[in-house]
Amino acid sequence: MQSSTFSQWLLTLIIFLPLFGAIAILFLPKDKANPVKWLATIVSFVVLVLCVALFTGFDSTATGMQFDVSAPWIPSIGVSYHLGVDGLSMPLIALTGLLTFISVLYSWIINERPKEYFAFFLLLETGMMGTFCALDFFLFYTFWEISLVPMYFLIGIWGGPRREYAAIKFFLYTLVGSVAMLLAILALYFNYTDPVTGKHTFDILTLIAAQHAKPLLGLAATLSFWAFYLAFAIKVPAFPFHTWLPDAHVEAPTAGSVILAGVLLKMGTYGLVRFNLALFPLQSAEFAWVIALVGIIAIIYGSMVAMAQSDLKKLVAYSSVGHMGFVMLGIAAAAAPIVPDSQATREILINAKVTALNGATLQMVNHGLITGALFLLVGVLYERTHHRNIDGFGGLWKRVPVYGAMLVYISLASLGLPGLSGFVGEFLALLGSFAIFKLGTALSVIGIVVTAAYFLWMLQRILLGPLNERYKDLLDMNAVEKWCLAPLMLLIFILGIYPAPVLDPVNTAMNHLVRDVMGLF
Amino acid sequence: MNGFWEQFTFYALAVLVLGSALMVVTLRNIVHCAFFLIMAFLGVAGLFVLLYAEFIAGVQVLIYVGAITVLILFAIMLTQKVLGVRLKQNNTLSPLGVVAGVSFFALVGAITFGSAGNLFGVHGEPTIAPRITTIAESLLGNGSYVLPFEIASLLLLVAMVGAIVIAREKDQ
Amino acid sequence: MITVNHYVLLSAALFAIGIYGVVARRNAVGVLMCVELMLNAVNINMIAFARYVTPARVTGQVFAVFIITVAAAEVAIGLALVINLYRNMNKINVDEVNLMKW
Amino acid sequence: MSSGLLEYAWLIPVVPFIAFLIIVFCGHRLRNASAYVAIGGMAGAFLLAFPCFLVMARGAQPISHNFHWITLGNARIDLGYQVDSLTAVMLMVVTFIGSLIFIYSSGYMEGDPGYHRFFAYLSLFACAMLLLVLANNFVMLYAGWEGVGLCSYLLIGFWFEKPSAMRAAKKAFLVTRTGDCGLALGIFLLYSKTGSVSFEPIFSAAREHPHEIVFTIAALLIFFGAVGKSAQFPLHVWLPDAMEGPTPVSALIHAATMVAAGVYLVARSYALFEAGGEHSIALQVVAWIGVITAFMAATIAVAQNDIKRVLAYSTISQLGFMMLGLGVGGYTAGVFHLMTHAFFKALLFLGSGSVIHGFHHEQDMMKMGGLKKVMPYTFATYFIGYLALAGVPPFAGFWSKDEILHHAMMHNFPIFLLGAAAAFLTAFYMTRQMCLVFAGQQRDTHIHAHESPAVMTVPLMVLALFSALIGLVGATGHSFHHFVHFGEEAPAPFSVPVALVSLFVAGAGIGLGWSLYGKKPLARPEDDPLLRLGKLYTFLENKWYFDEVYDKIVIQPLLWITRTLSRFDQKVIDGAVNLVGILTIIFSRLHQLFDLYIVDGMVNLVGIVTRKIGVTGRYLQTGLVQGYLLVVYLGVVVLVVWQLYAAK
Repeated sequence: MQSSTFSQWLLTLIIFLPLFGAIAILFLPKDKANPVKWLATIVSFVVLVLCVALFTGFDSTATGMQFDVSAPWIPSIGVSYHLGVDGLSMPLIALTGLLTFISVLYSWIINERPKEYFAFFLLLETGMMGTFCALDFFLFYTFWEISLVPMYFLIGIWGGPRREYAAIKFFLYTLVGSVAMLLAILALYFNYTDPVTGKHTFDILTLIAAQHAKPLLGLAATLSFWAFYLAFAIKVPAFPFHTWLPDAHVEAPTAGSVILAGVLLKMGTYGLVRFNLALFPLQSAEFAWVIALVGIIAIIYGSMVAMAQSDLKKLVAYSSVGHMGFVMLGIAAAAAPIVPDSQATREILINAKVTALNGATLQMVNHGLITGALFLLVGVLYERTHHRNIDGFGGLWKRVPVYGAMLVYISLASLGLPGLSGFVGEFLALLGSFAIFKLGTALSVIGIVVTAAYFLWMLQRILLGPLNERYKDLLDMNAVEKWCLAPLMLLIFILGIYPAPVLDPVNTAMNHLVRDVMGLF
Repeated sequence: MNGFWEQFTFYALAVLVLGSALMVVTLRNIVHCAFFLIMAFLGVAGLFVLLYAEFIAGVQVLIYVGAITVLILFAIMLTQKVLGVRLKQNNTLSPLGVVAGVSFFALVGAITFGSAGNLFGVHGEPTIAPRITTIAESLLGNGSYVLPFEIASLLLLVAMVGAIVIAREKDQ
Repeated sequence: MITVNHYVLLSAALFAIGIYGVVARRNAVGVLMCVELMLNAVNINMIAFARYVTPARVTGQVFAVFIITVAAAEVAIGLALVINLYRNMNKINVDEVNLMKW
Repeated sequence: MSSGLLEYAWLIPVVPFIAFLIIVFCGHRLRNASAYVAIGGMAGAFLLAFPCFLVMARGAQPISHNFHWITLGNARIDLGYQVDSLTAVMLMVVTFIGSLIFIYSSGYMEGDPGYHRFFAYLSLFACAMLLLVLANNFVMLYAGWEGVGLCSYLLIGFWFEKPSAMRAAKKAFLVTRTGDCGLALGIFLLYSKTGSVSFEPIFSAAREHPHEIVFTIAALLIFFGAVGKSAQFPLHVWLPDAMEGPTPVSALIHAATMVAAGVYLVARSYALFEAGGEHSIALQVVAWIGVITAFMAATIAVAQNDIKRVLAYSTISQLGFMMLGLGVGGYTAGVFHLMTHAFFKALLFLGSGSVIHGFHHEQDMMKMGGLKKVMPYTFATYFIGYLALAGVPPFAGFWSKDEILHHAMMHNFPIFLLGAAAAFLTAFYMTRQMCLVFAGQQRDTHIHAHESPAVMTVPLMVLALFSALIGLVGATGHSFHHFVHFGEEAPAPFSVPVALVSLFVAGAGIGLGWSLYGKKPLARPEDDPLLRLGKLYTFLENKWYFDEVYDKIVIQPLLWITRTLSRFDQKVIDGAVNLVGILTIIFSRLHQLFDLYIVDGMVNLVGIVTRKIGVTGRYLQTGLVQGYLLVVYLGVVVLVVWQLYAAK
């Protein structure tokens, strides 16, 4: 059991330790890379340990926020320093800690301006952690934007040939959504007045409760809903706002891609669940079909487009679009209005909604693990061959068996093979969604087949067939690379077999959300 | 003094004053101008005598003729290097100067004659002849101009010092 | 009979000539001389009014004394300036001293 | 033996999995010893499964054990395993045949550089297959289902340097996965109806509400999955290509076990199929698909010259028979055929593997001939397998096929006719194969054939023994039927007229085959009497042009769509984004111009006017003091005049 002081400070530590690490890095000498790398590795490892402490100290049966901290910050405008985690954010925080540590470890190969690189990386971690922990809109928005800036520089400085274009596209695109969200936050802010003090507040929990007691109405509510949706849909990225993703991924450095795909995309879906569903259940129900449609299109469209890619990173990027489509579909199913009929009772349908959300959340975590690992593998290959053209390889498995086995393993996880974690999330999301959207879910199954097709085709062109003579001296994975991937692979396997450790808290939170928060409307 | 002589003296002095003044403003040689200026001052002093202001006339002669003109002559000498004798002494504004002078005269004339010879309601010649003691009393007596007088003396002192400072050669 | 009007007109004429001189002369010393003429014109007026308007109190004469004093001071300063000007710029024609021209 | 043994049934898949892990992590050090690990794992599984089978055979109650997996909403999702008679049969088939094939493989794969990799895959396959069989819920079944698909993919593509092998592997995985999606949708549908994924609640719900259309739809969706996995029409195209894999793989996965999983699935979910009654749409569909598959594959098998391809199509055909049996209400018959077929088809495949091995990896039957003398053991065992498949009593195939035909006749006469035709063709093409391979003289004399080592022939003999005798289990006393049908009494399966008919068609097929190929063995490939069929032969040889049609209507359009969508994504969607960007830039340029010329212009205008005024007005600053004086004078004059005249 954690002492109370420790649990009070845990989230603050998780968020700000990387920030202090980043500041400390700035004071290190510029010409020596190793102290910087050691410091970044140690800091991110400590954060990872803290995340594990959070994970183990989390009570997965309790609803509501845990480890919460609340202190007034700018009381005159109702801003408070309010942090807390529930079953939705806790797994994502743990994922962030893990992926950041692995990315930092992998980034030891970075030798160009390492000081700035690692400082940005740790700053990025602060932003991501804060986004998931914040329970105050002001705080949330601050962290949301903080996470944007280091990523912009990571892509823009350490990226590929078209890095400026990609970085600016990434930044502006996200910013457009953020601004829309800011307006919606202000709408909520001014809609609520504390009956006692007569003040407005940015506190998220208070605002959610207020939306229940005295909701925004009419056009204002619809517009706010869409504003939130826009911000998060761009981040996810949901069709048709997804085109920044392939560019950003292709240009980003490997570790940047890992974090981008593994964590930043989750901020979008996290927001959809946390804010759109909880704050606007009526609007969510009204427009659930739109979200579902977007999800289904993303699944089919993303996988179809991925199939046509010849750049390995683009392929993985578009596969992300497809995989996040499952998350969108799950969220849509949870949002949708339910009509009990003779075919299905209300209880089954509500359970199905929770199932869909569970699947969506699990899919977020799994996608983070799997796609993170995939990007690492792509990076490993790129590091050795300096190109990513799928057709330019061939028969590598014979030459690099460990790499081949890992790529096959991760690809299979990504295409949803049972026993590996990708399957559980996808399966649960579809299982729940099917009860709500029968035809749509049935259609999205096409995406599963196509996903399998392009992954197998990719494997075939890279690993199988006769060995391309250019790569007869290709080196297999070195120790660092193996140890970067090993924890991911292990987790993929464990969560594939027994997802309960992650799913239990998620289920508690989602059950609470669907029954107690959305159900009140 | 009877009327004829008075009139004769007045007109003679007027011609002297105005003629000399015209010479002052028109001659090219600045030294000649200075001498004509002396003539004009003397004429004005004569007019003062005609107006029973002997004290002032004396002052006029002493200060204007004796001091100021000498001062001017010194200045002319000091700046002699650039005093070409045949230099053009009028600038481009001289026509405007003529206009200004004539218009002033016309204006004053118009006022004077417009009042039908009754300017300030003065009629005839006063009978009292002022005495020098009256001036002394006005200047230095009780309820008089003692303060302005003292200030004027101070002004002179200041002007003298100032002139010395301004005209002094800077020692570098 | 000589009335005050005669003196006024005479002084006006002298003043007018002074105006012309002040405006038209190039030589700075000349300008000063014309200023003296104008002051004399004023003095004539002063004395004439003292004679015709306030013969008992001779206020005009008192003022004439002040004017003469001031004129002396003015000339002293003016000539000092002219000499300074000459020394610094080697010229005393006022239309040539045009540092303040646009 | 107590039924307590059943409690340890969950260990059965675990043992091969442990073997898999050992080989994966230590395989490069174990080298050839990895075969022993794998065989040990499989044999261990067999040793665990065998008592279970015996216990069940003695009439023990089926058991089912659950453990809490996850909670969804307020509903617990439990996973678990069950052992009932159907499971017990499948366990026996898988572990027993599996063990034999593992042993056989250790000889067949001798010297292959991927030796330990091969056994790792095989062990993983065994684990997945056993998981599939033991599952008491759809989630685990699906996991095993996909798992065997994966292993099939890996094993078909085992020689991945061969482009044809890797293409075949990919094809197999994708085609079966298409079917799997149907299964997944079926599971989703059942969950949305019952809120559960376990067999028991779902099946009892189906029994309680037999006329709900949901169950029929679910049954059809699940059947679609079975169609993919069991290579039924129209998703059968992957199985013949799968013969690119090593022959033991073909025997184990693509003949005996994995492809039978579809049949097992239909048998397992029979409650759903039955929900609409004995003539339910679902069962009709199953029967028709089965018989079409059986007939079509049989016709194709006739015209193949590759020894393994003949067997592959034969497998498809026999799987069709099983489906047919299930579809016409012959539940027991279908499962029975599954079991017998597993034995004799494994035997035939291993036999063909022995032939190929001895014939230096040449698979063209037209080059063979007269191998009877060189490979006596192979020939003898192969011959038993042949008789069993052709349906000659008392060998295994006769009994099960006869039962199926019997059910078909009672049920639906057109189906019976097609089935009988397929049986006739089966006998014919098998005779053709026997004669081409073993009779006459070797046609390609460059190859020096030899008999295979004992490690390969011994499993053949064991299998031959079972192929010969296992049919009798069903023939005598109906104990098998009683056993697999959950204790319910099946209708009497044996009738003399049907037996005569099936005997007759088998005899006719064999006779035709003998007269064409046996009496006078072919001397040259060009003498094949089938060539006289002309266009029909070409049609059959090209497998009814299925691959070409799929290529035209599925693959090429799909590729076209993906390319088009990709271009669409790049040009239209990304184009739109970039267009917005460009428009914004243009707009901002316009703004800039506006700002520069209008807004800033105003400011500058004020400046310019001021400056102009100044420029103009500075000419007043002549520097001529007298000019200023004049102005002062002018002002004085104006004031005076104003004072005198205007201000009065």
